[in-house]
Amino acid sequence: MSGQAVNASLSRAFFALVRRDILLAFRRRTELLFPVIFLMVVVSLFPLGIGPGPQLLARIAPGVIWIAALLATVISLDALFRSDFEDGTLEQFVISGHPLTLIALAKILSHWLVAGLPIVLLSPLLALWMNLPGESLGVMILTLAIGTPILSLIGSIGVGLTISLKRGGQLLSLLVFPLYVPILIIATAAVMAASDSLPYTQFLGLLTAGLITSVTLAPFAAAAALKISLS
Amino acid sequence: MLSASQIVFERYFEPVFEPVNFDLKSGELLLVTGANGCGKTTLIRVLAGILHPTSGQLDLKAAGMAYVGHYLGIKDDLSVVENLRFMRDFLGTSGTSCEQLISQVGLTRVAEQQARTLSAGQRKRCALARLLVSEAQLWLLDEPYSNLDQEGVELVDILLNRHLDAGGACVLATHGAHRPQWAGTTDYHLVSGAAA
Amino acid sequence: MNVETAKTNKPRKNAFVMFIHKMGSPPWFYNFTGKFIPWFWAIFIVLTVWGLYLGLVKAPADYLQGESFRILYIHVPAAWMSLLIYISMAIMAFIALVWRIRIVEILAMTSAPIGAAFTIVTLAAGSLWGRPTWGTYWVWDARLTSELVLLFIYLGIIGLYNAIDEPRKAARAACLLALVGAVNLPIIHYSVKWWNTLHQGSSISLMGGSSIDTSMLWPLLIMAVATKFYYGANLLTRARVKLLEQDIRKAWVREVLKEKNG
Amino acid sequence: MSHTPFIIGAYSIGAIVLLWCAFAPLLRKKSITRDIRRLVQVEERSRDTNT
Repeated sequence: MSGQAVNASLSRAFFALVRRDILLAFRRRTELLFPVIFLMVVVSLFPLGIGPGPQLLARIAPGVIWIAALLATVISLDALFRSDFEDGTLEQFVISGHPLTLIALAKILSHWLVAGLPIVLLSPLLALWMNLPGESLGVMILTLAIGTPILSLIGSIGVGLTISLKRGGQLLSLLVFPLYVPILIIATAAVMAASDSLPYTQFLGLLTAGLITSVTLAPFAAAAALKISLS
Repeated sequence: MLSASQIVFERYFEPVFEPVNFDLKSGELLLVTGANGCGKTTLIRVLAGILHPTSGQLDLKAAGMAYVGHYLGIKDDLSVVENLRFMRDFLGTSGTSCEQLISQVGLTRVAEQQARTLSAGQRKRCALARLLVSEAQLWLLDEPYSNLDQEGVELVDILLNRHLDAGGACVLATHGAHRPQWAGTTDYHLVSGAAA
Repeated sequence: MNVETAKTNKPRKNAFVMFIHKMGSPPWFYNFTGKFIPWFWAIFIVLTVWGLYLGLVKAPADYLQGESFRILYIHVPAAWMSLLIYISMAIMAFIALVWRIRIVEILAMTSAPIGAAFTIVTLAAGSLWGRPTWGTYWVWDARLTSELVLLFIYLGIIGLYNAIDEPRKAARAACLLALVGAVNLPIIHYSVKWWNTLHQGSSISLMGGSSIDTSMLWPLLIMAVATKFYYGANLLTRARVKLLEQDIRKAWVREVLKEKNG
Repeated sequence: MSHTPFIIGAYSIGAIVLLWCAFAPLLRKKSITRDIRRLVQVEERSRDTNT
């Protein structure tokens, strides 16, 4: 096969996989809603626990929404490879001869589309609840739009490593939360800077750099992790 | 097509089976037999490239590999046709139509049903159809006869004979209740590593 | 087609592979390292006694921090070790993943608990230093926060290693995690540092005044060398025990224990 | 405020953690040795009954 033909067949495989995963997700529509509902419940707990003072809520809004997004992502992560691992589909992928890295990337992309994107879309409502100042709402959405794919990418490594364990969920959170620290810091700093009317573009730049780095590195690590978990 | 020399795989620091050597050529069938727990499944998974052998050389010169194992790799939430269509798109093969393959394995009646509604035997047939979708030269079959009725067992043999006739090759692991009839069959009796 | 009965002939290997094989052979490693361990412990003890004598008795009190600066003789070497062990673990993890050498896998994995121990010491000593200096046991300053995240990563590696049953698979998974952590640690470190300045965290520098008296520096260096010998001795001890544990059914383990019992 | 308790505290925590870290593998080794001895005994007994 010529190089071009190989590329064509790889991109066909990539999109076939993304399409299948989204189709599968929509076959289980209710499960699709769980992370979103979880996110709303977690955020709504903060005013209840801290008190409804609008100023205090506005101050902690970026942190609260982002931490809730981290938690929602982590609980949805297990679904990233679980069913393909358990029913033997992953073995079929390995044997197909397509690079596992590409397969991991396709699965991460579809995971973000069904679990990350809803978080981004829901964030205006959460910002409203948390009394986040209007001018920083746009930045909040932007940080989530750039940041949640990073969460899926880094998380995929953790899932790949824990997928062969029966109850890998708790271990998974121990593995990935420390790796999420820089994203949390930079993203919330951007939103806080925007609320204080300070420049924030440099933070978005850092986040984007993080996204580019993790897109190039994380799928390789996730593929290696899956290979280990299959053995 | 596939040759193995001194393949060893260790688990918990013990070799699973005695070192494996063979040289499989086009049109040949390697029939791996042995008692339960002698490592047939492990060997097939090593040959498939899912497991990395602890030592030894594997030499693969086949246009594509296909594998049917204990876990069939069929998505419960997709119908039989959808399962096969996905695999066809994913592998980039486009020879025969999926409907035709489904009728070959006798699943036409349930083609549009979700795979979760199928019986174990029907699922196995679905996996066999995927084997055909892959258009692979080398088949790795781990207990292909299990869960199948008499008709299903014959189906496996028919498909296998056709595949080998067309220049394919196959490694088939079975615990030996039924054996396929093919002139170019070699028996490989796998010995558990613990026996040594 | 020919199927050989493969019972006897061992795979042939060239000289280099044979050498690597010998280095990685468990009985050889077990006996070879056994000779070093007592020496490492001896050097560690001598250096520690000397360093602590200089640090706790001889060195004068710091004019800024008073007596509490003496905590630094354990805090700073432990902090250095927590990072150094991570680096050494990550390098060994890389080697283990690429070349699948069992002994290196074991060394990488037995490094993790030692690194975690030093991280705990760093955190405890740091917060006990913080009480007289900052007036509180815990301050989210950059160094302590980074160490805390480092501890979580160590715990994740140990947890993953112990959660997977098959030892080789567990080691490979945890080695991969160690490498992922190694890529992330500098990013975590700098982001935490920067986060700290952003939120105007405490800015008292660890080393007190700008210039350090040599009488204060010597014990620090001696302790830093001593902890390296501790790491070496502890690592080899743990690796040997791990080998015994994994090869419990192998003949060489019996030989070794029989020899020891006379 | 006297700093001495904090210094003593820091060094004793350090000593406890590092000592435990050093002795844990030795305890492990002791239990492994016991396991091996038991294993050898079981094997010898089964060999005796076989012959």
